[in-house]
Amino acid sequence: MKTESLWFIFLNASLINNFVLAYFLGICPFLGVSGKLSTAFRMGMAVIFVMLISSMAAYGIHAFLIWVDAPFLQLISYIVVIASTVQLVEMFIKRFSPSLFKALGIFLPLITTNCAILGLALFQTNKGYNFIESFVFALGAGIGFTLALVLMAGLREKLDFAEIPLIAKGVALTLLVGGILSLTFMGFAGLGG
Amino acid sequence: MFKKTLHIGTSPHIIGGSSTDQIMRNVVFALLPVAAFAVYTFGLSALLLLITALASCLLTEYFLNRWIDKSSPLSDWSVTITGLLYGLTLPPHLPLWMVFVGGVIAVALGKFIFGGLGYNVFNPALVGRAFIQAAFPVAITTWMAPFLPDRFSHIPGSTLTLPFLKPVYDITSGATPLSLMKFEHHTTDTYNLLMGMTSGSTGETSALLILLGGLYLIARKMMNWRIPVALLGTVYLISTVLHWSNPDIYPGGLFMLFSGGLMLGAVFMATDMVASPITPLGATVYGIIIGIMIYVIRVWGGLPEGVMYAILFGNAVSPHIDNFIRPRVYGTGKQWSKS
Amino acid sequence: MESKPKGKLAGFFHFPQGDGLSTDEFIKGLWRENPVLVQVLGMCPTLAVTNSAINAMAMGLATLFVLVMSNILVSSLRNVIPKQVRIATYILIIATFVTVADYVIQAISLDVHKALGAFIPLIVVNCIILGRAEAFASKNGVWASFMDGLGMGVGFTYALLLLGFIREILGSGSLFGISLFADSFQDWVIMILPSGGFFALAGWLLLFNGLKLRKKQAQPEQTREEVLI
Amino acid sequence: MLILTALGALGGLTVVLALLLIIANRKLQVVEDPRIDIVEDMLPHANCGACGYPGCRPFAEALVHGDALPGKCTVSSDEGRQNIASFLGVDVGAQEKMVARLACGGGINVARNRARYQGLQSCEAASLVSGGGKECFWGCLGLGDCVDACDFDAIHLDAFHLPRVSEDKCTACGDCVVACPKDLLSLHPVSHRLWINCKNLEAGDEILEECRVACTACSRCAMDAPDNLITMKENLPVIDYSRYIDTTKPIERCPTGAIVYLDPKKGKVSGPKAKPVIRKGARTEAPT
Amino acid sequence: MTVDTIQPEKKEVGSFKMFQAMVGIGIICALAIVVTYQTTLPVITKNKAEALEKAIYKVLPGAQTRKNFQWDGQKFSEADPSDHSLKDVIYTGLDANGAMVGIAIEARGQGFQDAIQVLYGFDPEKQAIIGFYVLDSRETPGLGDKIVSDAAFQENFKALTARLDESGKKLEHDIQTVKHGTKSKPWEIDAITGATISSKAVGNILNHSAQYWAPIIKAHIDELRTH
Amino acid sequence: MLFDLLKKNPTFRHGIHPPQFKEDTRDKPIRHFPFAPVMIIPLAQHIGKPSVPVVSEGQEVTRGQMLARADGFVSVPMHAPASGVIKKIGRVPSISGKMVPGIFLEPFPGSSQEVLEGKPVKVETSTPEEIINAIQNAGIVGLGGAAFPTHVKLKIPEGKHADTLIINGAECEPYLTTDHRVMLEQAPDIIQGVRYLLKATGAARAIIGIESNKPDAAENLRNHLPPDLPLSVQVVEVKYPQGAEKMLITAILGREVPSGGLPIDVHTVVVNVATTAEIGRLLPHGRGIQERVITITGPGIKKKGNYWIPIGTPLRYILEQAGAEEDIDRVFMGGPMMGTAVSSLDIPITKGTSGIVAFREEEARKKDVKIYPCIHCGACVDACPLFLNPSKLGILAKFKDYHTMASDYNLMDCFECGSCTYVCPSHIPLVQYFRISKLVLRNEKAKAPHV
Ligand SMILES: Cc1cc2nc3c(=O)[nH]c(=O)nc-3n(C[C@H](O)[C@H](O)[C@H](O)COP(=O)(O)O)c2cc1C
Ligand SMILES: Cc1cc2nc3c(=O)[nH]c(=O)nc-3n(C[C@H](O)[C@H](O)[C@H](O)COP(=O)(O)O)c2cc1C
Ligand SMILES: Cc1cc2nc3c(=O)[nH]c(=O)nc-3n(C[C@H](O)[C@H](O)[C@H](O)COP(=O)(O)O)c2cc1C
Ligand SMILES: Cc1cc2nc3c(=O)[nH]c(=O)nc-3n(C[C@H](O)[C@H](O)[C@H](O)CO)c2cc1C
Ligand code: SF4
Ligand code: SF4
Ligand code: SF4
Ligand code: SF4
Ligand code: FES
Repeated sequence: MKTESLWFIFLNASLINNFVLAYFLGICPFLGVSGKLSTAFRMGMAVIFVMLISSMAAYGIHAFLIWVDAPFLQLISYIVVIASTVQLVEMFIKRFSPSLFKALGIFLPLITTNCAILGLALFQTNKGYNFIESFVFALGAGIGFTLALVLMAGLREKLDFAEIPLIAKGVALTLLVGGILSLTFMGFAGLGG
Repeated sequence: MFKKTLHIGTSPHIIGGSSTDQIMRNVVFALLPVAAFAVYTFGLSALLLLITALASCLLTEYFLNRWIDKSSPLSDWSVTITGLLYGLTLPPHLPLWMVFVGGVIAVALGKFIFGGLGYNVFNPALVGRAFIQAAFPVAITTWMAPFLPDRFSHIPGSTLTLPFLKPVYDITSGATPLSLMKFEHHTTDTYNLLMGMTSGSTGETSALLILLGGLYLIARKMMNWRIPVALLGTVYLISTVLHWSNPDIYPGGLFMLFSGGLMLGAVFMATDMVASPITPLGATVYGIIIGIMIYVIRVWGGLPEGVMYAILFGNAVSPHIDNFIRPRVYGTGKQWSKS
Repeated sequence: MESKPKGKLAGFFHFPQGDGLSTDEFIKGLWRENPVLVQVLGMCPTLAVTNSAINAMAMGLATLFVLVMSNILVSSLRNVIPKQVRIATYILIIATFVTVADYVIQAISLDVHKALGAFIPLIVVNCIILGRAEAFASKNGVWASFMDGLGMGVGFTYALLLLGFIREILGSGSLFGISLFADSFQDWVIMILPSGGFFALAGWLLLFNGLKLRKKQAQPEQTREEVLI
Repeated sequence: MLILTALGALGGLTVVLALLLIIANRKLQVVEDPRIDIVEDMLPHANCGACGYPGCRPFAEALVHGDALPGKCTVSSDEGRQNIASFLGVDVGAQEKMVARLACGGGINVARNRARYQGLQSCEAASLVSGGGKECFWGCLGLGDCVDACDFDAIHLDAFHLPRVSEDKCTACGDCVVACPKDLLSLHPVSHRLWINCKNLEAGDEILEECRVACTACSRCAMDAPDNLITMKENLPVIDYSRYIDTTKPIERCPTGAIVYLDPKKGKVSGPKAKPVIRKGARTEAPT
Repeated sequence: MTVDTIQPEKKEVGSFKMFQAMVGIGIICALAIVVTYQTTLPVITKNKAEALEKAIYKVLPGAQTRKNFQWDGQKFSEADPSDHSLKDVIYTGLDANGAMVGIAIEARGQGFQDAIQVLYGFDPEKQAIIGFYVLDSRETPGLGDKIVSDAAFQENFKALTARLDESGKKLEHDIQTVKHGTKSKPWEIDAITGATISSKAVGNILNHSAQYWAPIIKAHIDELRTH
Repeated sequence: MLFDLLKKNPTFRHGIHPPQFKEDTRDKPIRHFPFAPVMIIPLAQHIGKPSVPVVSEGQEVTRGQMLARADGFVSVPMHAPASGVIKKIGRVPSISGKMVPGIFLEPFPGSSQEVLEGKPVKVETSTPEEIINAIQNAGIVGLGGAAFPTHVKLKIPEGKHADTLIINGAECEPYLTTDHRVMLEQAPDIIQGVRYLLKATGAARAIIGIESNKPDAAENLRNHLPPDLPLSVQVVEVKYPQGAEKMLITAILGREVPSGGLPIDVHTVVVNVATTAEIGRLLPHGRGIQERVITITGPGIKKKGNYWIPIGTPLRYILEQAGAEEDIDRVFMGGPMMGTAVSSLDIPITKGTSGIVAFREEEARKKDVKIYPCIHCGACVDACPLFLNPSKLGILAKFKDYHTMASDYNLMDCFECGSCTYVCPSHIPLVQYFRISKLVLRNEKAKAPHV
């Protein structure tokens, strides 16, 4: 009995239940890498990429674990496989695009161990998505993540040139903007339902 | 023989145009008829609500700015607009304590935190309303019927609810044209919409007066006409085309234009220049984006009305619009690339 | 250089005495380097599960457990693990303890487990834990790492509780599930919504910022009398 | 059984991944001198550019590559420089402490304004509008661009709208030197205590109308200075700091106090012949 | 520290050592997990079963025991009640005498905010829904989450008609949600004011699920009884 | 619609419409001005290298005699504005607020003040090089305000060519009527000047651009147009800054001068009418420039009008003669949009001074206006004739992000016309920000060790 169309899975992951603004996944990069638009965008792309990879990896492992009947290894295998895959990607980037590596700084290792990535793997398993659905889910989540990050970056770049009161400078301001963005995304509720 | 020490300053030594406080004052003037009609439609509760909304915004602005030693914080009139518009977007018999809370949030969170006038990235009035809508979703989606006979003699019980308590409703509630449309597939007559004979937020009921206010401001060059035109045009166009393709599902263009907060939002709130793009083309694109969002939320989304969310979303993308849509600078571009 | 790098020479079970080193490791997590309020790390669970005090508490304790255990294990194995596979092995260790915590919580109360949703497994990727393993435990002795983990964990837990308190009190009118007000209390639904999480945390940060600013203003920097030239 | 499955599964996974990582490690590793990070950590992270490099990291790179000496970083403490030097096994590159000094004594108590400037309150802006309105074209405008430029809180405007540099706090980063549109600030070793407190290139007593502490180019300081320490150039005395002698002789006969002795305790000391410096009817409000 | 002590790291760490460390730690971890799993498994299974049973008994008033049946597309077969990984499972509730009270069915669908997961009791005799329980929802507290607690809303599911038409392939009347206070037919659900959307979602979920299961159950009712 | 557009005089996009205030002086014929007791002659009245004195203190000079020679190509000589004696060579006050090298000249009272004549240069017989040399020797610089040595502009660089010469008679600045009067009274000189300029540049045609608020000037010039000269008059829309060369070229020819480029990049040379008239008047006699037409106006002046004023006349003397009110509070050299406020009345007028405007305190049109933060109203964007984004530039400047201003927002293209500041409802001193920003960047570039 199928209730969720692919289109809906996509909308849900990207807008209605945006990973960052509704599920609170990947807040650290959301706060950390959203200062500059260009970095945010590249980070977003990296996240989409990693999400797709880990979604597929997680799908495979899940099948494997079902096969060997060891569901209790789910978490540890997900994280290990995802982490190593991403570490490979990281080494790759470091080798072939030092500038990208520099821009993302300490956050590349953090993508490895980012809530959004693992959360994606766990959610898709919980929701029992098949391969295609998982793929669409990962794509939606990644795009939603990028959207949140990029919107935030635009606003923060604008706020770099604002007379922010001393008390609100820093993370507090970013959180407040995040809160308002999250309020804004509530408008998408029920879409496609 | 020349007595005075000269004053020196930088050119230009003459200035023209209107000043910021003048513009803001005129927006207040344009809003007054809308507010007056709201009081006429909903009676005492609307009056109390507008007063509370204004008071909360003005007081917050005053004290916060005093606190960080900014001088004469109210003299630019901008917060008066915020207060009025914020009040006009609320349902008429919302408990006054909620109104007050939202007003404080609007100014403190929507404006002050960003550095005050000119620096806010979201529309403060809408930040306040979005907060209230998320905090007290039931109260803010309960509507009151217009033109109740005892509206000038009786203050609804819910209006005077004590702080932190749930409102108790003692008067006829009414459904808004949009929720009638969404949940009952019943469209309201355009004439009634135009003249404000429907229930809804305090200030959204008379599309006509709002339009007149907007025309006044546009005539005085105090408002960017492109935003409302693009926004209303987009909504009208999409809804007309879709209505034509399937009238059973999709409401008609005029109904869409004149129902809900669209008019107030398009004319007075999307046009808040502080949080919208600055270039002419950017403003048009911004209007179109908001228009599309409004349509999507209204017709395909879960909520009956999406103007507020659409404008906030527009605010969030406007830095990007400004980034990407820039006029071609004189003497640049392909034909002038220096060889 | 005069001062020895801290902990470098501390032996495996060398308990430094008298210099207050380990108390300092503990204290710093509470305030000076509080993972949530100062370093702003591990935000996902912080914001996601704090819509009630009990969830905040459970999450805090689970994290505390994982943090302490992984710190201990990482620091004991720090000389065995080559640099290249550092991260991978740390994650293995952390994931193990998280799985353990996950099953233990399930065994204790399904309701709490349900409320915390996916966030128990997500402790694995809580930036704080890997961060401490990498930044502290991999360079310090077991005792110091234990204290560090404990301090950070307690700091994390009480920060979560701070958030849980206001979000639950305002958002549901209760604390630890116990109703605080009369029935007619109007809940501030926003506080249990995602945006409320952002606002609540921002609120605390603003408060602490304000306090810091005030402190600064109250006692201006004491310098030698300025020689003006 | 369960244990075997678990060991098999996880063991297998780790084996595969370990192999992958090892291969990747071989193929993809990027070598960067780790000392750069360490040295960067030892620097003050002020990114002020006093060292002549665009920021602390490039300076750290230069240090590690031996292109620079730690002493170039004037912001760091002595100990900090020493640490870096011993870490890298190089000389500190001894450098005497420098401070920024202001060559103008014309506060609003002694110097006149010819016009009142209105507009952006910055020296740079004012200097573009007919020089800023100060009667003396060389004088300090007192709007504090240098104060804003100093990241170390070392400059403050005094009651007469003249910047004062705190010898303790100044790190000789040179930001204020760049910021001043009138080029009134320059960096000098702290040990130099004789100081020409004026940049007015005009000569003669008329200029006292503009500013009571201006240098009238009377040349007395040059005559009194031992060993030709001071020479007159373009109506201003010039002290030869390359063979500096610590003496207060030259300030004794200065009629205006344009040459001063910088006493570590008392600050600027002018000679006994210098007239009292409060001009009648001096304005004390801001020179807008 | 001098120049010599810190040098760019060479690849002198043996690959074998890396290998050893990783696999070794992997094995330790696997052991730790297995031990925990085995110790906690009984308790967890018991907890889960209890929770499920509680829900089943709630939607099937009068039921005392239950049986699990798996639908493989052709027929029902009884399934192991402790196995939670199976799909397309429904539960029959039996009273003290072993007679079937009704069938509990899980269903899910999109609500206002996120998917809503419900369990409802279906009485094949009366061809009606006789109980309703929300297993999981993320609806807005205070609004949408009234579908869990609102007494008047629960009242809808005491006897909500889900009768098949003559063909036996689909419901005679779709289950429908109507605006609060306008319920007039037995197959209508009276919505909650202020949460019309969530209420409609519940109606949709039930309708969808009943449309699917009711014909199957009708055709295979014997398989469910005989076991 | 389209018809309307076609009918309108050509112009450029954006720009502003400040009030004109030209009524007071536009009908006042140009009159001569007495010599001041002391003339102050800065050696750098032009853009480029200051000239080098060739006279000594105490020397007697004749009117029109060269006082200082040009120092290189981008420089012009200085001529004596009056017969008299050199009092001193030293530092003189200047409009920039600096003391600059200059000459004090004391005119002989009661001298006949005959002007020294030099070697005449005939259009017909001279080569372009000779004309360009003659223009340099005459000390002519742009009288439109920029004071850029005209001969440099006329020397077409290798590989470029000019097809059109535009004579700038737009005079878009409020208050000023100098060029207006010159066009009314000196048409023959202008025509003569055009002949020289056409020859010097090799351009095929010349067009005089005049704003439509000076119909009499256009009429007068049309009447004087000789049949043999490819010269025409083009009336353009009244709009500020129509007189800026880029805007005038766009209005008349529809060409856009490339960013960072010069008019010659679109085969055009622009010269001001007064400059043209001066060339036409001086060259046939081989004279040097010693006086220029200046509008003296503003609410603080009693005897408003247009005057021939000897270069070097101190401002104080001019104001006294023109009957300025005693309590004047602001004095500008140039018009109110682009002109410079002077801090001292002891500075002299120079070749670049086109007008003197004086205000009393109560009439100042920009008193202590309250500055608000930018409200993104877009008025400045709609005003900027170069399609820049002054709002963003202003915000960046406020936060001192000069590099972004230049790299992303074309700061260096801004020609400081002030349109943005004029319309800004928040009264943000945008142009002032831009001037500082440009200065800082230029200084930085100058100081940068390489590139
Ligand atoms: C913050 C917020 C949360 C909401 N949550 C729900 C919800 O969970 N379920 C729901 O049905 N409607 C929800 N709504 C939608 C409105 O309450 C909607 O107007 C209502 O469902 C319409 O029902 P009515 O016609 O009975 O008023 C929410 C609205 C807001 C603003
Ligand atoms: C450094 C410099 C070099 C210039 N070189 C030339 C040139 O080679 N040819 C030319 O026609 N104009 C030249 N100009 C003059 C400009 O085109 C322009 O006339 C002058 O800057 C005044 O501009 P404005 O009249 O728009 O204020 C130069 C200007 C400057 C500042
Ligand atoms: C904003 C602006 C306005 C100008 N307005 C005039 C003007 O009204 N009349 C004029 O002759 N030159 C004006 N100029 C100067 C011209 O751009 C150009 O420099 C001049 O016409 C060249 O002639 P000249 O070198 O002979 O002065 C203006 C320049 C700028 C930047
Ligand atoms: C045309 C126009 C529309 C405005 N709309 C709003 C509005 O929707 N909400 C608001 O808070 N302020 C509005 N303002 C006022 C002002 O711009 C606002 O307070 C600023 O956002 C505060 O920085 C408006 C002003 C103008 C001129
Ligand atoms: S800015 Fe000037 S005063 Fe401040 S530290 Fe640098 S050199 Fe010293
Ligand atoms: S020293 Fe220079 S920068 Fe400092 S206040 Fe004086 S003029 Fe301004
Ligand atoms: S001053 Fe510069 S930015 Fe402003 S309108 Fe003129 S050209 Fe544009
Ligand atoms: S005109 Fe002034 S207020 Fe308006 S956008 Fe431009 S700078 Fe901002
Ligand atoms: S806790 Fe850091 S990304 Fe989620």
